[in-house]
Amino acid sequence: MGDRSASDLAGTSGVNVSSGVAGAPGVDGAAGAPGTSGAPGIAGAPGISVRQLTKTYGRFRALHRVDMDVAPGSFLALFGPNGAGKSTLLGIIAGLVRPSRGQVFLDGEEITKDRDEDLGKRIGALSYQTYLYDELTVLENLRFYGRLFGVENREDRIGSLLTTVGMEARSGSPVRTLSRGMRQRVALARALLHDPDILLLDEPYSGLDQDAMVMLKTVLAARDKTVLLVTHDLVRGLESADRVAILNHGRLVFDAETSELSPSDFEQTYRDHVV
Amino acid sequence: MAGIAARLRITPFGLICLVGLVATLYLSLIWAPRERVMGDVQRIMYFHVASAWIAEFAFVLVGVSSVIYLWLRERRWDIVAYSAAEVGFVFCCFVMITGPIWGKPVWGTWWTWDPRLTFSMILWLIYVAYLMLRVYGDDLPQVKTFLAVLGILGTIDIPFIHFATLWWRGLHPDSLVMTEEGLGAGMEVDMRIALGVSAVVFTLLFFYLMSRRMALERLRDETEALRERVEHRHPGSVGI
Amino acid sequence: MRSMLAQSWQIYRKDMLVEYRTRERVVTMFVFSLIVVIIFNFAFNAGADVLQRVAPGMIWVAFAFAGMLSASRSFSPEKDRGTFEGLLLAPIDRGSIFLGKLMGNVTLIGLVQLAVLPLFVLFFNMTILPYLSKLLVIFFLGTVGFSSVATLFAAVAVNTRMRDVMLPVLLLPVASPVLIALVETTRTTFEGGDWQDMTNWIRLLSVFTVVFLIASVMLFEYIVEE
Amino acid sequence: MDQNFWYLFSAYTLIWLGLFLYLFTIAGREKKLEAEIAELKAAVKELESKEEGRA
Repeated sequence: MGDRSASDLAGTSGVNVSSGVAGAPGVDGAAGAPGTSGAPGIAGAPGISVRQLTKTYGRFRALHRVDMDVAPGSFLALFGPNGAGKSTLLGIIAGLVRPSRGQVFLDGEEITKDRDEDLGKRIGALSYQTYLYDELTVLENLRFYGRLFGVENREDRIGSLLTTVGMEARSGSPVRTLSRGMRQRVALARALLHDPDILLLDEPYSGLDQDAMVMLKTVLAARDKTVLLVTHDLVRGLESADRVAILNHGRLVFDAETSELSPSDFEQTYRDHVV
Repeated sequence: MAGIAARLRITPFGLICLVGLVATLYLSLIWAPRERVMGDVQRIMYFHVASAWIAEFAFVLVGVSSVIYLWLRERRWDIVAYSAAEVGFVFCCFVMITGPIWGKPVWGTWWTWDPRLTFSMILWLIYVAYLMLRVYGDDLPQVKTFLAVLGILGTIDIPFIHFATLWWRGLHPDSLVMTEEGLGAGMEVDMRIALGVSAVVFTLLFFYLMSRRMALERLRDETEALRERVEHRHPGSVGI
Repeated sequence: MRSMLAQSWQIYRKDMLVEYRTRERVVTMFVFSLIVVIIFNFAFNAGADVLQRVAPGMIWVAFAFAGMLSASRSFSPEKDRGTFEGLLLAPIDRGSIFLGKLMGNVTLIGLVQLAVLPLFVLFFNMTILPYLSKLLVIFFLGTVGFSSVATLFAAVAVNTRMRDVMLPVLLLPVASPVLIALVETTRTTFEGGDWQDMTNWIRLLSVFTVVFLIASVMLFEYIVEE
Repeated sequence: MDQNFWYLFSAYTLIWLGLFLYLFTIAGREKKLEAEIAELKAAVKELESKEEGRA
């Protein structure tokens, strides 16, 4: 697998070109700058374009020249073995990790140059980490994050989200006393609190009980957000996503529409690409 | 001599420094006049003060290159900072060694909390912190940023340490203090010339050692890049 | 600037609420400073005059270590439980995270000082009331200056393997001018000195505090991003 | 020769010794790295020729 693979894939698979996000990118970032408008019809959710993204940690290369486009309002599932660079990619998009080289664009605007404070308003993150404070109650946690994220009509928003995730009865309980599944539900409410138009999900299923899983699916089914999902769970990832990509050793080695794939063969496809 | 030079891989620039060092040796040990009060021991000054100058200068260089590194994020500025810190640390050690050796016959004791010695000791501790963070933070992705921050704060700190140590002792005039004025005022012209030459030669020497140290760091980068290439073709051996 | 203060206030409030629930930092800091003062008392088993001379140094050693404890604990639980990432994701100036943490540290150290100083006066048989206003200014300036550096380096040290060792190694040399200034001004105050007797030191303390506060707020952003 | 001579002597000797010791370690580290680089370069070459053979 040579250096060309990633850009070749993005170019030849021809996905999502219609969305106003440029398809085949140039090798250098400037030439490959994507289009500037979001797709019409999808309420405000931005497209994400990744160009030649590289991140090295000392001698370890977490990402190597990754090119990727996620159309506005679409759902991309990202697979790959441990250490493939999935979480690093999410971290860069979320503004937590500074890339060594390359760029990320949201609706054609580069977000990797200088940290834009407002980026946080557009991104909701849910991972196996709940980001909740054990000592505080559910309500206190959500209020704190609500203030930090500048959520308007905070109390109403928190109340309706707690109902959605079925936690209104426990809103006064300290997070410490909640089960893992309950915490993950609160974490889901926390991630949606500021109504982000991009959702970054890093192994969100871990610890979610059956009910919460259904809730997460309902949220995702609304299709008003651009979603990036990182998971080891091939079946679950495949059934909800529009597109799948596989990262291996920091390179994008596979990228296709879900409709082009047969779920039964995908496990074999995955094995072929990560070995 | 030539054999040693070859073994140590001393370049022409290095040889110039070596010649300069020998000249300094002559100037400070033989040519410069004998100090009246302290006697021959005072000749330690020519190397001691020159080392102290380099130790301070090197840390300012660490600070400046750290600022540039945070700004441009180019590895070469991190290399400059690292090399300056290591070489500066060596000179700071010289200061810490020769200080007490000079102090013993003059003050009758190895160590007094004289402002210059105290200053050097705090600077030495900051160098130690910097190098410790280099070594023990090696596995951290952000260690270069941390080091740059430490380098900048350390450099900003230098004037504060200077005044703090100076005034601290100033409140206790009973101890034998060797002030800047005392040193400079009592110095004859020949002494000043010897000290000036010594400072220039040490500066040259510092840059020579810096260049060697930087080349070494670049070699290390090259090794790691190659190792990465070799291992990348055996994907199994790469891991976080 | 105003929004930055408002954001740091949110973080400060959250930290104080957590601390109010657990009280783990204040209690450990208080016990720790108390033990240091008592142990020093044993170590200098000497007459009252000697004790009074070493007292300022003693008390600042105790508070410096309590301060390191506070600074270190203001980051380590967030880091270990993954909540720090939650703060970094927020649409706020990251300097305000630093300011919030700093305000928390100054508050907690201040509380411990308020609790320990009376005991200290009691143990060492010193008079403090006539100097109270001066001590207040000195303690506040010094605690803010020391905590700025401590908070910044705690954010660095919390990432390293040897975080407990790394913090004092990084912090104490850089903070030594503040510590020297604090010991000297405290001593001068206890000896009945006036402001004029310590103009230089107060100036050093103020300039250090302002310079390192600004530098720390600016540099914090670099420290927290990977 | 008063006793002070030995202070002077040891100060200068220590500096010279330290300087050469430092140079010595640098040269040593350099040599080690150069050997490693040569080794790695050979490994890269070998891998490349293998790959060409496959293609």
